[in-house]
Amino acid sequence: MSLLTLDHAGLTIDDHRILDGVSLSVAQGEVLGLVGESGSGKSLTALSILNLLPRGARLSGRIDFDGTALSALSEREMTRRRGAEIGMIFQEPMTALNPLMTIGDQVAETIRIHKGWGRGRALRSAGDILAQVGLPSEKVSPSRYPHELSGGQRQRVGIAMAVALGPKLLIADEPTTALDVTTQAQILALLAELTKTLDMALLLITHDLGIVSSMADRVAVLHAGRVVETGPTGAVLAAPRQAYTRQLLAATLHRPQRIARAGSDVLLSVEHVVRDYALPRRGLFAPPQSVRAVDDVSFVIRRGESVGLVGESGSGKSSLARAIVGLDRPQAGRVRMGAVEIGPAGGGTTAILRDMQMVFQDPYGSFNPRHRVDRLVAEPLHLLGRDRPGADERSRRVAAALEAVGISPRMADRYIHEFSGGQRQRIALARALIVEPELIVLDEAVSALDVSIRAQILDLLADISNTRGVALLFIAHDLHVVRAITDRVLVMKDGRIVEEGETGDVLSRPRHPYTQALVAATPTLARAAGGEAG
Amino acid sequence: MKKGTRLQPNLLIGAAISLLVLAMALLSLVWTPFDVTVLVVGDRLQPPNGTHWLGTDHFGRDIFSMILVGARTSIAVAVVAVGLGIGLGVPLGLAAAANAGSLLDDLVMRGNDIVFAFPALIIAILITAIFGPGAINAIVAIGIFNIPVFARLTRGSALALWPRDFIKAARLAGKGRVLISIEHILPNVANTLIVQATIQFSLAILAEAGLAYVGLGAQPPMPSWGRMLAEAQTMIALAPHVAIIPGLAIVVTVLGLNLLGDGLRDIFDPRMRGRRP
Amino acid sequence: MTRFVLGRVTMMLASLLVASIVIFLVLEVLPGDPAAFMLGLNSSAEALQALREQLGLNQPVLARYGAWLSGMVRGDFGISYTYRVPVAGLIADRLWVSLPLAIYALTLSTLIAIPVGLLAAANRNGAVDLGAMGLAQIGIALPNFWFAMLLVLVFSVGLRWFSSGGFPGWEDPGAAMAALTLPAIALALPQASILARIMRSSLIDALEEDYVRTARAKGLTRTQALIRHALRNALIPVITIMGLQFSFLLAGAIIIENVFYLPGLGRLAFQAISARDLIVVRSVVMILVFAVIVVTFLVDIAYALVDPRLRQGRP
Amino acid sequence: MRHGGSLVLASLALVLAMTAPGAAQRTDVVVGLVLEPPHLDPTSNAAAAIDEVVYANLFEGLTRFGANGDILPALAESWDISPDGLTYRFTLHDGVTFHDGAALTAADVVFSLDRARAGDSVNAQKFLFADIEAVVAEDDRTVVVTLARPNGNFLFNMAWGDAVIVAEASAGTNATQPIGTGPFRFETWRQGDSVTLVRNPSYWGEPARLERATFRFISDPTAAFAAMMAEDVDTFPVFPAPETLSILDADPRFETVVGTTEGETILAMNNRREPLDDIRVREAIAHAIDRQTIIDGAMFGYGTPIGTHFAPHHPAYVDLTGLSAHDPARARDLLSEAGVEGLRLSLALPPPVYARRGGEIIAAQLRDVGIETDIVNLEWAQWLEQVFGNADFDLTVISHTEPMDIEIYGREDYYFGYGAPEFQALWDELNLTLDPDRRNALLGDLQRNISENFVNAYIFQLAKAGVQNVDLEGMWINAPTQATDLTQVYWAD
Repeated sequence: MSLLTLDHAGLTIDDHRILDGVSLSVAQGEVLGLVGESGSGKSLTALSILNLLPRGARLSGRIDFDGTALSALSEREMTRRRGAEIGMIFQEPMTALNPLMTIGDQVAETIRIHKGWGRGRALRSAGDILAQVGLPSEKVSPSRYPHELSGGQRQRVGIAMAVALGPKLLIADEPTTALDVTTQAQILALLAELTKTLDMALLLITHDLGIVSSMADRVAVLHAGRVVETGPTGAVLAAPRQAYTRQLLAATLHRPQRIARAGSDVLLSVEHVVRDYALPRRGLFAPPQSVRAVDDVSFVIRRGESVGLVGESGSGKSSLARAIVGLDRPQAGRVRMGAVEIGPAGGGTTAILRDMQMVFQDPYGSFNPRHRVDRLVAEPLHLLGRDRPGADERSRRVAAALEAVGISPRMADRYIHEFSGGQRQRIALARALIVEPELIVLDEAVSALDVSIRAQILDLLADISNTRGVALLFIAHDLHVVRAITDRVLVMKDGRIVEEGETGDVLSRPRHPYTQALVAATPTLARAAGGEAG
Repeated sequence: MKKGTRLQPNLLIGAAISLLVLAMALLSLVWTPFDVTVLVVGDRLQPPNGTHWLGTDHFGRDIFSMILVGARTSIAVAVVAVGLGIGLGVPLGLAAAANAGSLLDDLVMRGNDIVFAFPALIIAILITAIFGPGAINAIVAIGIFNIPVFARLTRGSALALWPRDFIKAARLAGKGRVLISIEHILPNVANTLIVQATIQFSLAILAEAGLAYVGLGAQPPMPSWGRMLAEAQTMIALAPHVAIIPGLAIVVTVLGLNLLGDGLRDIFDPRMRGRRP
Repeated sequence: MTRFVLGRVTMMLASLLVASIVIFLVLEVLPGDPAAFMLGLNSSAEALQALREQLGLNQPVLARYGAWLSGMVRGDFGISYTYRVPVAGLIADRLWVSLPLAIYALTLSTLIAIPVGLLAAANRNGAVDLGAMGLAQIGIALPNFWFAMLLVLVFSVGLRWFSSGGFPGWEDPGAAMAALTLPAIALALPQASILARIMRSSLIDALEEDYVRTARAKGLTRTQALIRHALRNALIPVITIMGLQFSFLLAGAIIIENVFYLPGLGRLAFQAISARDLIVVRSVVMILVFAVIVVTFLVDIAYALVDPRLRQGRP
Repeated sequence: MRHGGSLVLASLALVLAMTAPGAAQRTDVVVGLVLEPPHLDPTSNAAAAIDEVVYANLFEGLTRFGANGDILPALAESWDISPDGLTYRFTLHDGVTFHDGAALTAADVVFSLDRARAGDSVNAQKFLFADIEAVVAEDDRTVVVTLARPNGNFLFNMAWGDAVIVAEASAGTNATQPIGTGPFRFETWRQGDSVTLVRNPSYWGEPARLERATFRFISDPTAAFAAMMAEDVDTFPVFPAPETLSILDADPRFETVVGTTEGETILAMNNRREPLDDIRVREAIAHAIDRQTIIDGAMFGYGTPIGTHFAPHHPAYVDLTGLSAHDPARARDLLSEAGVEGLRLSLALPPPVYARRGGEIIAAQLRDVGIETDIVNLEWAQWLEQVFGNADFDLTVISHTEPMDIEIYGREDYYFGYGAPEFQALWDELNLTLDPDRRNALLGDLQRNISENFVNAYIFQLAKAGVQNVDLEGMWINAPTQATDLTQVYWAD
């Protein structure tokens, strides 16, 4: 007897079809993984169950929960079920909590709304629940505000609110996507534990097959508003029946064909770089305060080499990248590339940039929306100063760069919003290639992409590396990606490099405890799927 | 989310009114039913009729003609005053944002605070007391208080843009702060500035009316809506149309500009635009 | 906390000093001689000279600036040229009209704007919303002296509910409040329109925030989520605007004070400018600048009260 | 509308006849004034607003103006003038006390006059005292004033508000705590709003009939109209919006009162400047002007055309409007005769409505004869400095409201810069003349002199157009000086 059943649930918003006959079911105590890429409709499926849809949404089909048809309930009856019988956790712990309310009050609110308890009694109960999700009051007082908590702690508060009344069903929409891997592992463990102790069903929505493989009893694959395949997790991952599922699986496990050809001569050397950031002053006369983001880091990159730099958020990897490309000047130490050197004193940046370009994480934010693609791609030519090519040469080089990344030069007169995320990341690469650099720094360049797109971009990077001998500094938090594309890896924590070595060695036999934790926390599809991708 | 933009009634009505007022001002350059500098005291305070569509004022001038010419004055005062605010405020804001946290930034922001702290109308009165009343000085008085509005807005919007990746990309292309401010920041704050400009424009028209009320706006014989209204206010019991018509002209124009501003904001606001494809 | 306050106070003093220099210089170049104004058409040169000496107008610029500044620090604003009474007392009297009027108008504006904004946001794009926002558009577009005039014609001349103007003094608080009612309404309407629009749009922004969705997922109704979660978050921009409006109401009521012949600060400044009573003009402007700076400071504190994120970082 | 006294009596009789016995009579009045006095000491500031509150009510001089401009005894009960016109012996009223209880003695008169003419005096009208050589107290009630030269206007001069008698003890504080001898004493001043006077119970003369009088200051013309309509104000002796008088007049609650003033409204010309130093250009401007249109357009009909700088209600007035009749063709001829083409002049306008509106009409009329003007609206302070003080102007519109001020044409350094020798000779002769007929003839010659020389363009005599509650009686109809004499005012209920 299933707790939740969706029977041909359809959803349109302003006459756009979002869900097209979604049918799935969750049994009591079961964990169902709902997997899909962005735009597949997985989040709206969750919101459809709770009937928290945006304006202009029309729901069709049938949604039954615990023997009642939810779609037939009035709004008043629905509010009685939300929070009490169905709890939900959202993706973004930074924004999902009210910044002006203490975490205790926010958890207590669930109780007060449904049970009508007084504030004191509800707060005491909320304290217990917070302790249960790993936030005991002696560690994190319920009278604190969300901004005083870390992302993982906030997500625990979100979980506490959702499970405060022991719901029969918990919906978790990408609950760990915004978190670091180690935190992600903890939150997933907590969810698994709560599902058991509270005897809840869990509808776990995620894009990550690794998480599904470690958490879910059964899996449903959503594509373009339809459930294309459903079944026991092990079976589906081991032997997918549908083409889309197979494609998804392949993309997740994809490793591009890259010929490792690290030369012996040093291209870039980073020597004892220190980078401090000033904190906002507390008062006019207060002494300036600062935080050390990069702490005495040294390493080299050789010609044609692909180096990975991994670390969690706040480890200083982005600060290091900024110091390398000269966006920020280091307080101490120096960055050398050929004859050019960047140190605490001025000079060098423009010169070094002719040989080194960068690609950013967010394909949406890294282009000026007001410029056309040809102008965007040509922008680094500014570096050449007086040697800047004329209009003809310029468009020739733009066309060549676009072709190199698989974008038709005929699209050069379009604006960036006309391109998809994957295309934009290709254009970003074209922009980096136009000055024919020796090194490209990729700052989480594939993290925001869906797996299938990510696979294509990785192929492209491998191809560029193969054909042009460009060195890559690949900054990422995702160990899969690093494993797939890099020769060597640097592990960074608290501003320092804690481990360095051949990628394969480091990831399979980590020596530093932090690297070990990182590797252990990373959910791997390989394990669930029987190690075939190894 | 729905893609594209539906034309809002706000925008249509606002644009229609604004264009109408502009057309009236332009028309007055080539044609008015009567010469507004000729006084026919004998014909004064006539109610609207076949000859004088909107009646005549206390000097027997044709109100319709004066509304046409007055539109010109009001628009000119507002355009130049807001232009002054944009011309000085935007570069200051861009410079402050480009050098966030620097002494320049501090100076610009504190300067803004001080200008904001001064009572606007009293300063306007002082300015006209020093330089004499007149359209130019009304413009200066209104314009000065537009500078911090645009400086602040530009700085705020620009500060939000500076950490964006495309600015980093431009820096990696070797571009300096000035070039980035012009090529990348300015085009991306332009929408916000346009919206604010329409609102400041309507405020400037109201401010001109307020200055005219204390006798400091455009000087005779050049008609302005504010002065028409100020001079007609004692006539409201005697010949209500003389006071009501310029009042309505101001209300409708300001309303139109505000609707236009709202409509533009709806179009430009990224939240209203089609989401990521 | 002391450090924070000290820093703010230094900043305020610096602003005031700059403002005092600006206003002093502006008034230095203001054409028109106070003595000539006082003595009029038939005055003799001899009498003018005597009066200038009496008023201290013959001293060098720096000496006069110094005297004014040091006087202000001691709370002595000098003696008005025309009124011949201490400026401090003059301003204090006028503040007893301007300050209550500003507070009255702001209270009215808030009492109108918050519920209207709330209703409009709750019924976004509904009839209530369209109606209220349409009225707000008109409220913003009305020239306030015109609106004030219409109020007088209807409520004083026509219905005779209120006197047409003047101020009877606070001996009879009821009569005083009655006298301030029409001016407060005239001042409040455009402000209420602006505030209602801000309230509505910031509420709509807040309603689209994730935490409102979280609250709804907890089982709060739409209205509960609006009141308990969106409202308080939406208040931050509203407080900013209210701070700006209060400063404006205090200084910007000249026109309304004229229409209702109220003895307020703005009209004092206006009359003092035309009488070249420079010492009064200077001091009024300084008081107003001071008020704005203080209000800005209070708004900052109000932010911190509303938003715990801002309490942080202040030792 | 009424123009004389007989109607007053008629309506008074009517009102009295209808009065129900026993109805409580109102004993207070609220007077609306456009301008608030800067302070209340009439001896140290030119502001007419001071006299409008204190003249005859709070402060009194040796003589005073009557309702029609005649000179009446005030604190001086009587006087003798020596045959050579150089010695005036004033006998003061008995039992006069100041509001602080101090008795008025001859010493106070000596103090007041000496203070006004002293070197460090800040009296705005020092010329009033210029001819005084000595002031001596013979005894407590007798003052002898010796003049340096005969002055036919001396008693007239002593009636001015600037010549009131003050006590030495209170002279310094009269600005805020006025202590005079009048039938009212000062009660409160709510700055920016109103001044309240109450009856002086120990007044030496006939006591005032009102117990309390409040002067309310309302500068905004619309507010003034609203205040009348809402009956917040009982009378507005000089109503700031002539255009609304017709509405108030039609209202049975109110009546309009139109009288004369001493204000000659002129288009003053800078006689020193080219091309205005050419009499033909000045004459052309005079002919370009249509007085009645200005009176109608600016003042809604209130005002009397004048052809010279003299009040029409004065017995010595000569109607010279014909000399400068409206004749645009003649004006154009004169201009071409003078060889002036494409003339462009600045026209400075002070704040009053006669100047601002009148100036706009004048500008249009000048444009008709080919003279372009740039209107420059000025505040009073600026006008006083720029136009009056530095004579930096071409044309200006201004009303000279002081009584008998034709004398200004004798001053060469006066802002319009006339001071012709033949005018000065006539003026000196006038001062030596005491015979009234001869004086009037000389005054006529003075008027003709300035008119024939087209010194300025003379437009109209300002009317005193006021409005009051129909039941209010005893207000001045005319304004021989700018005052609100409440001594005879009462309510006919």
